Formats: sequence, C-alpha cells, structure tokens
Amino acid sequence: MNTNLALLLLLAPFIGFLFNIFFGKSIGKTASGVIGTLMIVVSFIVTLYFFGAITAKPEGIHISLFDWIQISNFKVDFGFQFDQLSVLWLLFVTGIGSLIHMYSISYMHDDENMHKYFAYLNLFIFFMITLVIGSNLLVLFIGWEGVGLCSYLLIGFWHKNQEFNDAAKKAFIMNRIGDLGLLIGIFIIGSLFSTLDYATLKTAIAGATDLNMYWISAAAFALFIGACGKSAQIPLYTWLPDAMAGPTPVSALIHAATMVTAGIFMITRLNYLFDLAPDVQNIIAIVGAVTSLVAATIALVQTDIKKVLAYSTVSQLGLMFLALGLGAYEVAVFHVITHAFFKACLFLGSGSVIHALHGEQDMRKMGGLKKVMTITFVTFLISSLAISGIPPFSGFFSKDEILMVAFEHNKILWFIASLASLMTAFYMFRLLYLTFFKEFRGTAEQKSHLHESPTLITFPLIVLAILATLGGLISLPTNSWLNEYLAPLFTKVATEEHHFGTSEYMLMLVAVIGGLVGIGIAYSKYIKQNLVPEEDEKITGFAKVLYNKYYVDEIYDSLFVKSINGLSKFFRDNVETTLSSLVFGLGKVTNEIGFQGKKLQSGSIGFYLFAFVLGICAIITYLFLAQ
Amino acid sequence: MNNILNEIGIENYIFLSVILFCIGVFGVLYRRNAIIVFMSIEIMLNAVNLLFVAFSTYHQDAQGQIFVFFSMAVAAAEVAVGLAILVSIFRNLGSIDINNLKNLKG
Amino acid sequence: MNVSLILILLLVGAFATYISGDKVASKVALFFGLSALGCSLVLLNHFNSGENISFLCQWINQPNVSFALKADGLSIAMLLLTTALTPIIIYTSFGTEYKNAKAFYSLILFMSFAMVGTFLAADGLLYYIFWELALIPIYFIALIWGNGDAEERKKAVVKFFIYTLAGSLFMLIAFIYLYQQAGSFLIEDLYKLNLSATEQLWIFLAFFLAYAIKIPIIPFHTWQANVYQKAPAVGTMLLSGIMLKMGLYSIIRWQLPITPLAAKEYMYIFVSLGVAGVIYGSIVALRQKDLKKLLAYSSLAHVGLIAAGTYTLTIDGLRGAVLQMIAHGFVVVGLFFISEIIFRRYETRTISEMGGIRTQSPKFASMFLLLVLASVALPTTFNFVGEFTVLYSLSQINVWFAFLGGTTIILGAYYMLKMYQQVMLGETNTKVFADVTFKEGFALVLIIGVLFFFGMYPKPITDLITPSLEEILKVINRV
Amino acid sequence: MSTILIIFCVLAAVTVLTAFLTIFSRNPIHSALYLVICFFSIAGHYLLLNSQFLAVVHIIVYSGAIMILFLFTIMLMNLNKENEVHKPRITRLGAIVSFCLICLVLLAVFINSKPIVGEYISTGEDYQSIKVLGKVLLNEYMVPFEFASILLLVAMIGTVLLSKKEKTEK
Repeated sequence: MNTNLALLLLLAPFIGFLFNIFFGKSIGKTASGVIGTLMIVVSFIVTLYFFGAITAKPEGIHISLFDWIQISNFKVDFGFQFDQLSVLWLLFVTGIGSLIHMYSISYMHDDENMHKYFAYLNLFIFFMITLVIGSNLLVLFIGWEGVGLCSYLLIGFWHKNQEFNDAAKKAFIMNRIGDLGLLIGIFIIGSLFSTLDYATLKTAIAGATDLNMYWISAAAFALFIGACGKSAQIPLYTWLPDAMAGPTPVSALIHAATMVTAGIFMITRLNYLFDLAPDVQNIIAIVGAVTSLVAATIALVQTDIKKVLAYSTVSQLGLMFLALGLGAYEVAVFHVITHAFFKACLFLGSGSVIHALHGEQDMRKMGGLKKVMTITFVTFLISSLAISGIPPFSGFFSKDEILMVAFEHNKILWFIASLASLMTAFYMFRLLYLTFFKEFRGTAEQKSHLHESPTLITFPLIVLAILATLGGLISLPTNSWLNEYLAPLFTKVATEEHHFGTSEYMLMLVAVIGGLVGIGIAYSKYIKQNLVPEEDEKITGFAKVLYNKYYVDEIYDSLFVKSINGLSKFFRDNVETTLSSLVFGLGKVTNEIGFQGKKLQSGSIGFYLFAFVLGICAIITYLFLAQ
Repeated sequence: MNNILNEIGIENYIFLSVILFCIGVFGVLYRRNAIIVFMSIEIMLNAVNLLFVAFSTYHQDAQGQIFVFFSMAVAAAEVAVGLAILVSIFRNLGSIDINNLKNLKG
Repeated sequence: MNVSLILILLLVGAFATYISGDKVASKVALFFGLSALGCSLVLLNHFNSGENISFLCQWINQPNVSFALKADGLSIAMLLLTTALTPIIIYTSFGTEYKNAKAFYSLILFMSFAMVGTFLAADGLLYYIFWELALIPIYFIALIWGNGDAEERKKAVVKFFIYTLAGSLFMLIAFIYLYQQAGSFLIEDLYKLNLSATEQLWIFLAFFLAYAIKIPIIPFHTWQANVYQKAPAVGTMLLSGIMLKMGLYSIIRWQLPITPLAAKEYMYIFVSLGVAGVIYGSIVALRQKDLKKLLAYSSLAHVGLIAAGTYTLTIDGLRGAVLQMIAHGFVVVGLFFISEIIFRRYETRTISEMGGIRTQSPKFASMFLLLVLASVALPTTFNFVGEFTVLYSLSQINVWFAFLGGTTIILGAYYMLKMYQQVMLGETNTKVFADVTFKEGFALVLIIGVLFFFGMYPKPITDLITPSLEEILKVINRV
Repeated sequence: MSTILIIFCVLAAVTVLTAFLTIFSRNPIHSALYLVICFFSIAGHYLLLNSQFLAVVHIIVYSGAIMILFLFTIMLMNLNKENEVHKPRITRLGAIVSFCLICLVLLAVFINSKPIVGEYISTGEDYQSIKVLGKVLLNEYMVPFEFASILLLVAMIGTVLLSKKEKTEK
C-alpha cells in the first residue's frame, strides 16, 4: 500500500512529463498544462496521505524497491524514507508546485513550446520528490542532479537566446561544482560508515565509540560545499541571479521555493553528522551570515525586478544557513517554509507585473500599478511585509527565531544578520514603491494594455499570500508545533525551551524596528523624494560596485573561466602539438637512422670486406677472448 | 720423420698458418684487382689446409687430411666458377677492378 | 555449445558479406551481427545456468600454444558489449552510401570477430594474434572510407597503425619472456608464475605501453583525435566504442594479475596518469573546433578515469571500470552517431558552422541532450553507476584522487554543454535541418534505452561481472 | 738446431715471403708465379709432415690446375700491364690496420688455447699412407666424397655456362 502510494507520488509527475513530451503538442496548450498540473495535484494529495501516516507513525516509513549500486563494503538500494522532514518538504514542494503549475497555464499561454515547459516542470517536481524522499544519499543525489538538470532546461527554456543559454549552462556547472563536493562527502561517509542510508548512518554514528573526527569534519565540509552549490551560497551563488533568465514561474518554483532549499534539506537530514563537526558548523554560520549581507547589499541597487528578488533569495538562504550553522535546524526549516510562501508569492507577483507589461523587467519603467493590479499589489505587499519581518506575518516569526539564535551564539553574526534584514526591508519596499506607486513610467502603448492578470494567475497569489500571512502560526515562539513535529529527527534535544524574558522581547523589538527603519528609508527616498534609480551609466562610486555585484562575475570569469580556457588553448596549441611531434619525432629518428644506414650499403665490395673482417675480429674476440 | 713435431713444435705451424692467413686477409683488403683477391683467398685456404695437416699429424688421425682433400675440391670448384664469373664481368665491364662492382648499392 | 561459435559466426559473416555483393552487403552484415548478438545471449543463458562454455584445444605443439577461449563473467560482458554494438554500428551506417560496400561491411564484421577473440582468448599468443588482427580492418576502414584530405588521412592513419603496432610489440616481448618462464602461454599458467619484482616491473611496463597507446592514456594519445576525425563514423564508433575497451579489458585480464607486485608498487603513478588524463582531456576538449575531435578528447577523459579505476586494484575500481567501459561504449557510439547525423545534413563537423538546430528538430535535440547527459554521468544513466563506483574506488586510495578525477563532472559538463549550446541552441539556423529519420531515431533510442535501463538497474551486469572480478582480484592479491 | 727445424724455417720463410710478394706485385703474372712458389713451399711443409700423398695432390691441384687456370685467365684478359690505380691511402691504411688486428686476434686466440706439446707421443701407427687414406675416404667419408664429385660436376657445368657468350646480342 505504502509502496504503491509512494510510487504514485513519485511517478505521477514523471508520467506527466512523459505525456507532455510525447503528446503535449498534439493535445493543445491548455490540455497539456492541465494534465501537468493535475499530476502534481495527485502528488500533493498522496503527500497529504503520507502526512497523516507520519503523524500516526512518527518513526517514519521505509520503502526499499531494489538494489541499485553495489560497492565493496555496502549496497545502495533504491529506497524511500518518509519521515517528518521529507513529508514537510513534500508538502510545500507539491503544494506550491501545484499552485505554480496552475499559474503557469495562464502565464505561459503565449509560448509555442508550452507542452515542453510543463514537461520540464513536471520532471522537476519528479526529481525534487526523489531528492526529498530518497532513503539514502545516493537517491538524494539523483534528485540533486536531476533538479539541476531541470533548472538548466528551464533557465534555457528560450533557447534561441544565447545569453539565456549561458545562464543555464552557468547554473548547471556551478551546481556541479557543488555536486562534486557532495559526491566527495558521500565517498567519505561511505568509507567511514559503510552505508549511505540515513537511518543506518544515524545509528552508526550514535553507536560509534571512536569516530575519526578529522574525516567526519572533512565529510561535513564537502557536503557543505555541495549545499553551497545548490543553495547559492558564497562562493557559488552567482548562478542564481543569472538563473532569472528563465520564465518567472520557474524562478518562483525552482529558484526560490524548492530547489535552492535542497542544501538546507540535506544538512538538516544529516544534522547528526554536522553536530559532530563544530568547526564546519562555524564555517556554515559565517558563510551564511556573510552571504546574507553581501547579497542584501547587492540587492539594494538592482533595477531588474527579478534580480532584486533573486538576491533577496540568496540573502534569505544565507540566513537559513546561519541558522543551520548554529545548530538550529528546526529554525532553518521554519524559515525555509515561510520563505517558500512569501518568496513564491513575490516572484509570482513580479511575474504578474511582467506579464502585464509584456516582458518589461526594469523597475525604472514601471510604477503606478497599484490602481490597475489591485490583487497583485495586495498580495505583493503582504509578502513584502512578511519578508521584512513585520509582525504578524510569517516572516517575522521565522526571521526572529534566527536572529535570536544568532544572538545567543555570537553577537557579531547577530549584527550582520540584523543588518541584512534591515536592508531586506529597504530593498523590498524600494521594489514595491517603484513598481506599484507613483505614476507609470513606461511607454504609452504599454500603459494602454495594463490589466489585472486573469484568475489562474491571481488565485495562486491569493493562496500564497494567505499562507505568507499565517505561515508563522506553525511555530509560535512559545508554542511551536513545528519544533515538536521535527523533534524525532534531531539527536540533540531541540533548543532549550525559550523562557521568554525581557532580552528576547527586546530582540524582537529591535528586529521589528530594524524592519520598520528599512521601510522608512525606502519610503522617504522613493515616495517622499520621488527618486527613481538612475540610468546605468550614471551610477557611480560604491553604488556602481554594488550595481555590478562587486564584480564577482568578472572576477570569476577572469580567474577561472578565462584561465581554464587559456589553459585549454595552451594545451591544444602547444602541448598537443609537442606531444604529437614527439611521436612523429620518433618516427623521424627511425627514418633518419634508416637513411644514414642506407649510406653504409654503398655497394663498394672493398668496404664490405673491411666490415666483414672487423666483424670477424669482433666475433672471435667475443667468443674466445671475452670470457 | 714420425717425430717431426717433437722437433718443430705445433706452435710454429700455428704461427705460420696464422701469418699466412692474415696475409691472405691483407691481400683481399689491399688489392683492387679481382684476380689478386682470388689469389689471396687461395692463400687463406692453404693456410687452413696447412693447419689441418699439422693437427692431423699431431693427433695421428687421418681425418684432418681427408678434410684437406675436400677443401681442395671445394677450392678447385670455387676457382673455376669464380674465374668464369670474372671473365664474364670483364667482358661486360672491361675491367675487373672490384671498386667498379657497385650493383649492391642499396 | 561454446563461445567459439560466435567467432565462427562472425568470420562466416564476414565472408558471406563479401560474397553477397555491394547491394545487400549491409543487410547481410546486419543479419550476422544480430545473430551473433542472439548467439551471445543464448550463451549468456547457458553460462548463467552454470554450463561450461569455454573452449580449449591444443593448437601448436612447439611452442606450446593452445586455442583457448575462456568465458567468465567479465569476458561475457565484453562479448555482449561487442556483439550488441556491432549491429547498432552497422545499422547506423544505413543512411550513408559507401563505395565498395561489401568490403566495408565485411571488414566491420571481421573486426568484430577479432575483438571478440581478444576478449575471449585465454592463451597469450592467441590473444596477441587477435589483438593485432583487430588493427588491420580498422586501418583499412579509416584509410579507404575516411574523410578529409587523403594525404592527411593517410598520415594520421598510418601513424595510428604504426604507433599501436609498435606498442603491441613490447607486449609480445613480454609474452615471449613469460613463455620462457612458464613454458606455456595459457593464462592460468601465467597467473601461477612467481616473478621477481624487477621482472614484474619490466613486464608491467611492456604491457602498459601496449595498452596505454591503445586506450589511450596520456601522453600516448596523440593518434586519437586525428584518427577519430579522419575515420568514417563507423570506424570511429568501432574504435572508441569497442576497440579501446580492448586495452582496458586487457589491463584487468592480463596486466594486473600477471604483474601484481609492480601494479601495487607503482599504483600511485598509474592512477595519477589516468587522473591526469581526465583533467587534460577535459581541458583540451573545451576549445575544440571540430565536433568529432571534441568527442575524441572527451573520450580520452573518460577512459582516463576508467584506467585510473582499474589501477586502484580494488573490487570497486575494477567493477566500476567495467561498468563504465560498457556505458562509455554505448554513449560514445551514440554521440558519434549524432555527429554523423549532423554531417549528413550539413556536410560539416565544424562546431561554429552549426547552431540553431534545436528549433528545427526537437526529437533530435532531445536525443542529443539525453546522450550529452549520459556522457556527463547524470544519475539514472549507466555512466553514473560506473563513474560513481570508479570515483569511490579512487577515494579509497586517496580522497584527492577522487577530487581530481571528479573534476570530470564539472569540466565534462562544461565542455559538453558548451558544445551542445553551440551546436543545437541559438537562433534558428538558416540551413534546413530535417529531423531524425526513423532509422536514425531507432538506433538512438536503442542506445538511450540501454543507458537508462542499466542506469536504474545495473544489477544484472554487476552480478555477471563481480564473481570473475573477485577471482581476478584474488589472483592479484596472491602475493 | 736440427736439420728439420732449419728446413722448416727456410720453407716457412719462403712461404711467407712469396705470399707477400704475391700481394705486392704490380703485375698479376708475377703474382701468379709467386703464388706457385708459395704453393710448392706449402707442399714442402706437407712432405715435412710426412703426408706425401697430400703433397702430391696439392701440387697437382694447386700448382697444376688452379694456377694454370689463373694464368690463363690473366692472359685471357690481357692483364699483364701494370695499370692498376692505387687505392686511396685511407684504404691501404685500413688494410694494414685490419691485418694487424686480425693477426693479433688470431694469435691471441691460439696462444690462449695453446695445446701442450709435451703430450705429443708418436705411436708409430700408420695413419697417412695412401692405403689408410683411401680406406677412410671410401668408408667413413663415402657420401661426402660423392658429393664432392657432384660439386665438381656442378662447378664444371656452371663454368661452362658462365663463360659461354650470350647469343642475345643482336
């Protein structure tokens, strides 16, 4: 029963994928979209069943299908594991996935390859489910690479544009750098514990007496590199902003809500391993904090609506990593969930705006959409408030918990994180003001076409806005359902009960004030002073550095891409030819010896006789005298 | 004369035939006239024959002498054929200078 | 029933194809290729039921040479690879007209015969004969039916021929020495030899030279790219799909068990060479202008990894290497077929002259992408199973080897996707590109199907090869 | 110094001297004549060694048949002029060096393997009279003997064929 349902859960999107690939074109756009959506809804319903099943059976459900890969000291089977974590992830993957599929039916309706779009989207959900429900690291790795592939396909969906293709390629390759880290982590774990299965691994670690801390730290670090790649942390974050080349719903689903959280999922999954490596945890925390700050600063000056959201995603992911690094896994998970709600909503809202403006993404050419697109505006506002951490929206709770944990551990990290969230509030409201307030700054033609998006687009927005508002309820500071629900996953006793004293309330207050200050600055700049970001050429000073994302792309380009291409050229033009000429040189030497040797055969009998006599002398000497 | 070797000693024969042989070799290398080269070869053959006979006496065994007979037969045949070849070479080239014979050049 | 049947079948096929005449030669060849495949499947069945399908009889008394064909799991796996790829390769050629077709197809079958012989032979001299025999057909295939300027082609092909032949001669010397020691060429007798460390080193090196050139391992690879480029598609497929597996197979079958001491002593050096090949091949592939050359260098990178896996002397390394060999065989045949399909339509192999094909031929684009993904070892493809196992074995030696070898998944993705982007994506090409025909599509689907099926369920192959690899490992660890 | 030794020394001196003269003579006829003397002296050595039959055969074959052949050939070719061009100096030098070298090597070899002369004891057994030789030759060496005759026959035919003028000179 469970096996069949698990297969249904997994294969429904896959069937959708196959169906859309082979028949999508012939059955028409809407039908292919509907089928794609329905398949995800099926998965969502099955997920609900599993949610119930896990609630009834907290120790989780294991399903093993068949042996997959055999290694000398262990076997990897193709199996699934349903527990609190995977079900939680499944819920929002399939839930938000369904909403975004629905949204896409309308959004992508003008595209000739809509069936392919749905096929890829379904495939993505398939791989995401694989990633989440896999019972061992290698099945996770299938999903891990698979979502990377789908991300590649969807970023490069409009493949006529080579820049988009470049972005897709970049995303795939940067992900693969992380994947290598993950693989190495898997290798180390495999050789240390002779298993890749989560459950076995957990018992192995719990039961082990003399663990090799050095290798465990190495494994944790390698896994963290993998997480960095997938979850866009420093230094592997640059692909995510570029990934915005894909259709907006894709950005919402893959590059905000689901795929990029895979790194957090993996680290949470292996929390018992990371708990053993405090050094790595520190690194994770620092990387997370720094990422959140750096991305936030970049987001301050971006003018592309999706780029702002992309950097905001990176920044929020940084906060989650901060929480992970501090060992507060449930807090990170909490933020993942709320972030999925409000960030999906934001992206879809921006998609709605872009849709209305026929592809315009530059905020400088927007404005005043509040009146026309009421629903989009309201949902967008709610989500912006949520991400800025204003109570009572969901983001407040999750972000506040992260800040609180950070404050407990390290004041500097707390300060960085607070600064990042202050900036978040600023740039989100900058975005909001520039897009929805004041007068429309686009062309007259665009203005005449302005319209609220159809229901298929607004419905997901409304649902997500509601979730973004209420999502915080699952983990109230005093009474956390989420923490209790997740408790069986963690070896450490979940963070000691917060006894809410004054300091905690003070922190909360500081956070809220920070958010409000950010909003206030944005208000004064863009509403009161009525500023509009300047044209690209006029940006100077530090703003220019920020606008150009600290030139990280350029640095990477010249440091890695150029050098490796240069190396390739060097190898191709010099080393290859040298090696080749070496081999030919051997041939030439042989040839030359032959040519010179030919001269010996002069035909002169006298010379032959000399050679003959000398030869006899030599032979006689060898035979009779040499001994 | 049965005890001849007691008086002369086999070494002397060895030295003699070695020197004779070397003279033959020298002739082969030194001269360009094919006829003389042939003669030098005959000298070498005779040097060997001499040694055969000397050792035949030394071992008091007839086999050495038998071999000399055979080698004489071979020498006769060789000279006959060789000279015939020389004659035909001379007819074709007008000279028997071995330096002119360069058909073996590779 | 024993394995000599397949050899006879292929040889008869080669003759029959030659006799049948130009018009039906391709079909006759396909028929014999398929029957060889069927025959090997039947043999597999027999083997699995525990029957002895080996073949042994005295061939020459002095020196002591036997006609010994041994079929263990490893041999059968390679046999299946050869007999499965041969009909596919023949089938892919159906869209191209070849002059003097009867000789062409006859040579393909003959080559297949020789390669099967190499995989089965259990007698040193017999093995050597088959090994060299395989070189002759490919020489003619590349020389006569190849493409590009005839003079350059001749230069490249002759270089290849002499280079590989020269390498093999060292192997022959090694065999002669071994024969003097053992008094027999039979592989069991050679396994039993107890050679000193110095002897082993020299024999190891002699073998290595032969195999390193054939596989090729850097820096012995210089023949490869040029020959791949000049040879006709079929020749390239035979070379890269099966023939270079001969070298890898021989490492496992001959080199390591005969000279285990040397293999252990110098393991690091040879693993490093393989890993260096991975990085070097990948980097050189980045800037290739010719599609076939790019694929050649990617092949260099992959076989480097396989070779590194074999030299780890662990069961994982050997198993992964064999799995990866089979996977790589299929993938590389598919990719070269892709380049041939493009060539049939555009008459070019220069990457910069392509682009924008995807919009015109979605089916082709999908299949191409799937093959590219298999080549970069995406999980669920067969290549991943192999690559993972090999990398795992490398990590057992030293994690840094796994890291360096693992760069293939980054660099591989880089050059393959770059190539895919330049070839397939972008603005619609002005030149018309007809989508794949049924025949082309069928061959590609077959290959892709195999790759994904065994990617998800490699157990049959793993079960087939593991016992024999363990056996070999036992021989390696006898000292 | 016994008489025999004196005879030997004289004979040896004649042999070596005439051999040298054979090589150094400009005129081939002179060479041939010196060679005849050389062969006679070798026959003398054979006599010294008490193998009379061999000495006689040697004189007949070498001094008689072979040398006559030589002389005829020389005269046939009209080579009695001293028209030979000198070999280059390097060749002559090379020849001398080779001569010394092979002398040295051979002598060294023989000295190295010098038999012990003292062991020579004459048993007085007849081993080289015509009778004995005939028996040995026609019993033990019957087959080689016949082959030698075939060889001579073949040589004769070859010689005839070689020296025949070719008819295809039209």
